[in-house]
Amino acid sequence: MSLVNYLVLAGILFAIGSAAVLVRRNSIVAFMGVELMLNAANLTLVTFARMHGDLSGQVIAFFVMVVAAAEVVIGLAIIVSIFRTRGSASLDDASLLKS
Amino acid sequence: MTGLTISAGEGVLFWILAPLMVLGALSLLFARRTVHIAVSIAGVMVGLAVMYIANEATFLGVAQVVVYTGAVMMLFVFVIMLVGVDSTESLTETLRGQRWLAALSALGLAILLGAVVTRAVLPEPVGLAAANADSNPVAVARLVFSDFVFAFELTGALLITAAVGALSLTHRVRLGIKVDQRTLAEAKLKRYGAGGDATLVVNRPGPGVYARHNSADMPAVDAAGNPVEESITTVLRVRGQERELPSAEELADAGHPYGSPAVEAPTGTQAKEIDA
Amino acid sequence: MFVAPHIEWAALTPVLILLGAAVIGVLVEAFVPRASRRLVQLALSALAVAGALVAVTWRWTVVQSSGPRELVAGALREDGPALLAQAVLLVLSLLALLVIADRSRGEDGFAPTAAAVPGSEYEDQARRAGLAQTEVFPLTMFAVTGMLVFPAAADLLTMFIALEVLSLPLYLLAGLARYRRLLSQEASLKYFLLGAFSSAFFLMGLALLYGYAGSVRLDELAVAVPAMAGMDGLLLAGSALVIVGLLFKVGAVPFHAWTPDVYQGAPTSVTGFMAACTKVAAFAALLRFVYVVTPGLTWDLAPFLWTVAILTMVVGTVLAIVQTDMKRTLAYSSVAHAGFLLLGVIALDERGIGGVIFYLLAYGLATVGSFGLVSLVRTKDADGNVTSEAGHLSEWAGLGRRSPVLAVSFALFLLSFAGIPLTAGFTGKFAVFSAAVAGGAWPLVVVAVLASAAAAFFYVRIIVLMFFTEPPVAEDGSSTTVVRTEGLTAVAVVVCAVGTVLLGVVPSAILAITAQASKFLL
Amino acid sequence: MSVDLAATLVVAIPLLSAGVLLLLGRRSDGFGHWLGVAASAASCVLSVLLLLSLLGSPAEDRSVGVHLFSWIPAGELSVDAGFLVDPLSVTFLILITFVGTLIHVYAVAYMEHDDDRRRFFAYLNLFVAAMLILVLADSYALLFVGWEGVGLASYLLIGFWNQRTDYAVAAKKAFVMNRVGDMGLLIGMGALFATVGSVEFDEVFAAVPGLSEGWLTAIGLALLLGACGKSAQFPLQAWLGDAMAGPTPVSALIHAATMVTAGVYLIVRSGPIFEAAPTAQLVVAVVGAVTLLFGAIVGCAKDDIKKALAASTMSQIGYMMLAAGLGPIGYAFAIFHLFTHGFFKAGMFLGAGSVMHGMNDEVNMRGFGGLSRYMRVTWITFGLGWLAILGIPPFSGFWSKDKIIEAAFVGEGWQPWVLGGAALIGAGITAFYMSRLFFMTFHGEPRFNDGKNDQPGPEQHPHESPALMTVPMIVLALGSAALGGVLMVGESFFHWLEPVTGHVEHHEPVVPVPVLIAATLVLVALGVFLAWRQYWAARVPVTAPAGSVLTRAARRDLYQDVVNEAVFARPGTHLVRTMTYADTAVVDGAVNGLGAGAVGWGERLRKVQNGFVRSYGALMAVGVVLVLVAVLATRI
Repeated sequence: MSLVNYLVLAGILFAIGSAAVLVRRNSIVAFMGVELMLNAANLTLVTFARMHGDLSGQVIAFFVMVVAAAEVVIGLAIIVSIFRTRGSASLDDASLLKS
Repeated sequence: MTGLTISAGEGVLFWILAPLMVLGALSLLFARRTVHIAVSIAGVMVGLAVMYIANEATFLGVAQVVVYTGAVMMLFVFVIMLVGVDSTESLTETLRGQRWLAALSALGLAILLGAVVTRAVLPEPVGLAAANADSNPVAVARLVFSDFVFAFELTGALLITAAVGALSLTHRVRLGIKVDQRTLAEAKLKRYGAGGDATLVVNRPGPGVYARHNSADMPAVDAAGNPVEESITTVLRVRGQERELPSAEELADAGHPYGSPAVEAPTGTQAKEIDA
Repeated sequence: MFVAPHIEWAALTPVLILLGAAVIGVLVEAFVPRASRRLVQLALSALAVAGALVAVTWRWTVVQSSGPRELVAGALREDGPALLAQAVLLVLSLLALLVIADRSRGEDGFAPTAAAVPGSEYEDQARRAGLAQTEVFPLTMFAVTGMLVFPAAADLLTMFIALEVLSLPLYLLAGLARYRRLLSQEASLKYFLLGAFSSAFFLMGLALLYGYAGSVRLDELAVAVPAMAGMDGLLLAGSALVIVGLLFKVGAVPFHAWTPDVYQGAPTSVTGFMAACTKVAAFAALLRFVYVVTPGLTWDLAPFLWTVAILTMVVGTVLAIVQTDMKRTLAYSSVAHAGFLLLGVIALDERGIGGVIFYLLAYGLATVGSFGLVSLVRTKDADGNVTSEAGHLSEWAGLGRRSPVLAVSFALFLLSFAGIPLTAGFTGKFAVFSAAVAGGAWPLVVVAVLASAAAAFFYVRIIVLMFFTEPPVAEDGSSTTVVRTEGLTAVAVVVCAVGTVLLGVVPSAILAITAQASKFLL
Repeated sequence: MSVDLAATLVVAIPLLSAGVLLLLGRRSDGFGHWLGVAASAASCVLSVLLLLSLLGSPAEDRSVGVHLFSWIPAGELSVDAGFLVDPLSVTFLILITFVGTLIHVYAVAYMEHDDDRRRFFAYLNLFVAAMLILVLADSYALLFVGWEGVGLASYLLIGFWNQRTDYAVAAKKAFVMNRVGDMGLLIGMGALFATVGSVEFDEVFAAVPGLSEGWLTAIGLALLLGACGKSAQFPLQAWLGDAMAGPTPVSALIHAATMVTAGVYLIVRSGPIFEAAPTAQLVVAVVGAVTLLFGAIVGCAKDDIKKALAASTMSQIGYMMLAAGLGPIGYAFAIFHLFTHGFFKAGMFLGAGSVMHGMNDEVNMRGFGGLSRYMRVTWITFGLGWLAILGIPPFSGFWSKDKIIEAAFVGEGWQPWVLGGAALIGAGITAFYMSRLFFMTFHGEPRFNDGKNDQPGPEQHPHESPALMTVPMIVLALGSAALGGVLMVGESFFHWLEPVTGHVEHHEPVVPVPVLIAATLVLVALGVFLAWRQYWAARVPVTAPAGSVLTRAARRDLYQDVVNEAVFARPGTHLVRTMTYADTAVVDGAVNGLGAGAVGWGERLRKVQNGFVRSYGALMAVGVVLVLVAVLATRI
């Protein structure tokens, strides 16, 4: 068992999160994918903090949580307001703007 | 510098948790029901919290449970309820090549990130025993309020923005006078007095009431045997989830008069008389 | 034991003023009666931005005399490029704020209340009741705060948080357009989702860099760059991801896809604000990261940065040519400009810093001015009701004869975009391109010159349209009209136009200042 | 008055006037045109003062630098704005302001019935100011400012009557083609920056000996591309004909006398670069030769009087280019021809405008004929211009064109024969098409309905133009007649230019000079004779609508025409057709192709912008993966 395992896990979670943004039409699910990506970055930070014996990684991860929480509020508010207008939270329905 | 020994227990913990977490994360790609996904992700978050604690980040582990599982994921679930809890999503892809691109980029990312960390000659882990001497929360707090105090203050702006934003997108000011029960009742009577229909005065019917159709998605039946659309809540109607009332003929043929679906159900109800 | 950090309050004044104004603005929403809210908010915001500008100027003189330094335990840097970018940012914000606050025919450009479902009766009521979404002002102030911190951020965490502080209000503001609510909300959703996506990449880059150096402070990263053997994969991947996050904000190809959609859907005044100001902030941060952390990586990052710069210039130009919507055309033109600006970043030449900042000022003035004008050109239906903006290019035909002043100033901004001499755009291109040549990036300069020559085509097409084409006759009797403003937009446009000309004819004073700022504190 | 002040004012006055006229708007409608004239005249007076002050100083001091301000201080690559007052620039000053002022006066009457006359004068003033900046600039950067300025003004003026779409299209075509040329100039400037580190004339020329020939050739060709765009030289010539859509005074000022000659100015000014790059220099000469034949042949085919004159301008500038490409021996001749051409061609354009004025804006020469009876002054002044361009001694054109033909025959190997031959044949064709133009317009039977004959169409009442129009024409005609001879007295003009063009020993052409002169005159006479036979002695067919009935006599004429055509015209027609084809298919095709290519790529790229945010996400994600691969390629 090595700390690298955590890092690889984080990489896998990050990739899965990014794929979710690309394949899921439901904006809420896509957004959860983004959240997963942020969490993967947090895991990386925490692991590196332990590796370097330096707590700032943990502190950064903590701030990321705060940022993510604020982002979630805004994001869900936007999704809800769009849902109220269109009756749908599908990303593919929001495709009026194009060239 | 003291090295770090990683206990065998931690290894076991990792190998149990990690596959579960990946599985949970994969629900993002393959599960159909949004609620299932949300719950799976909440599970992944808990898994992460455990890993944080294993990584000597006690404070963060607790914060993870509180912030993510407790607040963020609940907010997600709340919104999912709002937009339709049981809506399922068709997983057929409409954009040509999108799946391939997604698979390609996800695999690419995973391989590249994995390669970067495995190929790197990482330094010998130090561990946080020294840094956490005064307990992890205290040590983290010292850093937050010294080196990172500016970032800390700045997140305040973020939270205010979030609050203002959510409020302005969702909060409606009341325009005009407040309508209470009394004014409603008086208005109804007034309309009745002005020659309106008597049905204006009484309450509107609720949704279907009997037997197997006593659910919120079945419209009520009026005296003439027609469905009363307004009896179903707006939410269900908007989502298109109300059920169609079977026609009177169908029911009668099947020996199913209105409101009594089963043959063995008591007969002789009002509905039967109407039929006759 | 805990040692309370030393906080340089004086140096923080610009940020504090804006943050304070934003917070007070939120309180104003709560306590000031609706009738006077807008006026109070406008006065508060304008004063705050102006005050911050004064404060930045003061700090500039201080830094000139006592030299650059770090603030608040190394979270921020107070140095020439940061202060200069902040000054440019505040000037542009002030102008953009005037456009945002402007009301034509008694309406501002924002939905009466964002919570109303578009087309609902409630929305009608709100419109009749004269509601106004005055939260726009504190949100703008928060965005400006984030932008102000962004160029000065000396560690990646502060940079990340500043990025979010500037982005979140913009996600919201993008969804508040008064007309075409559906498009506006869609713009908001797209901007938000892609923005969050890109900040996840930025964060992963941050984490990798942390893993590399054990710190996210730019100066410690810079020190660690040559030292660590065996871990340069982390360093390179981390730097690339951080740069990708910043490139998203500046709208560089292939991270540009949000730009046209969001520019088109967002309220026009907000588009002007974010096109001009976000670019300043993001480029300033990009400059700091590239110039401070990556000089030792030139060889490894060059193929990536060169490709992105070329793609950005070419794709921006080519796609601008085929657009039919005014805001989209300007959006792609902004993509192309991001490409030109990247030249100054890639140059890794001291003059590049000053050049880029000058270019940003020139571009920002023309951008705020032109979007201000776009917000005034409206569609009028057969019954004479003035509604949304006239987006389609054909609707701009013949405008030169009906509103010569508007058309001439718009043409001036277009000429500046095109880089015609005696406009600010030319001087900016000159400064950036010559820095790139000096930095050895002359093949890029050749591409840039070709791209800007081709770009002139669509700018000229709009000028031809305005001056030499008959206005179209629509079947449904609709037509294009220019609405009168309260005057705020007019003030902003005039300032932008005068600035554009002055920076083209006598740019030496400003160039001298930007040249002084061409050094980052390490 | 000091040179500094005079040089500054000479530019500032028209610029200010343009600004005042544009800012005051309709309020200045009443006096705007006279303000424009006054500004131009003031510039002219100042130019004469500058000329006198230079003449008053010894020849070696006749180059004065005027520092204006530090324009773009960008470290080592700083650019200052400054003027260079020397014989070359002052020659241009005189040409621009003098001819310009006359044309301003003419335009007062010509544009009288236009509601936007004030705006027209504002643009004219703007043009004059920009053109003066172009010739006065002491660096390529400031020259470029003027260069773009004249482009803009020309563009505004071509599209002045913007009510008509085709005019607007013409304006756009001119701008885009010029833009291609400008790109050349920009690249040349960039190369100078990269190699010399400066774009100021004196520093560049001082650094020339230290540069490799490869760089110099590249720079020279880039500058030539710029010159071709501005001067309508092959292969960027297509816009000039279309530019005739603008009001006639514009054609006279911009598309005959001044702006289109800016390319020649650029080449002559950059002489030191071209002398060190013989290949580039040869290309200049070849471009000139090709264009002079091209323009002349096209001129034979045009029925639109202004387009025929435009083709002729193209051809004459070809002569100048050819001369400029011959090196120091040709510079002075190029400028000399440019100067005389400015007078006689402007005069002829004004004459064409006068004809149009009297003929309800008709431009088709097949609808003219016999106008000499109705407009005496126009006929005589145009005739003088005609004689000048033909190169009949002692009119201006003889002195200048003859010198170029002689110089073209100087040299070794194939060059003198090819270049000189082109110049010689060009003179013959010029005589043919200019005579054709002259005869078709002023001689023969009237081919319009004058109320007495049976020609179809509305009745025309040709009449002489007002004095405001005829006086400038008379002045220019005097110039056409005498200027060349006067300036040739003691070769004073060449001595005057010597500080810039350098003193050149006389070279003997491969054919003796008297033979050349004789050959030229014989060819010219032949050209005139052919034109006379076809367009004066014979009846010129009116290109009437298809199916019109021709009389017996006309049929006989037609028969003659067929013969004429078989012997002379058919090969010519084929050539013309080929040229026209090359013009439309190849050049336009290339320009359009470039545009279409961009549009095509745009359409393809556009598909990526399909509105689906997930596609944008995919673009980003794939981008990130590629970036990581590129960055890590060497490490993993």
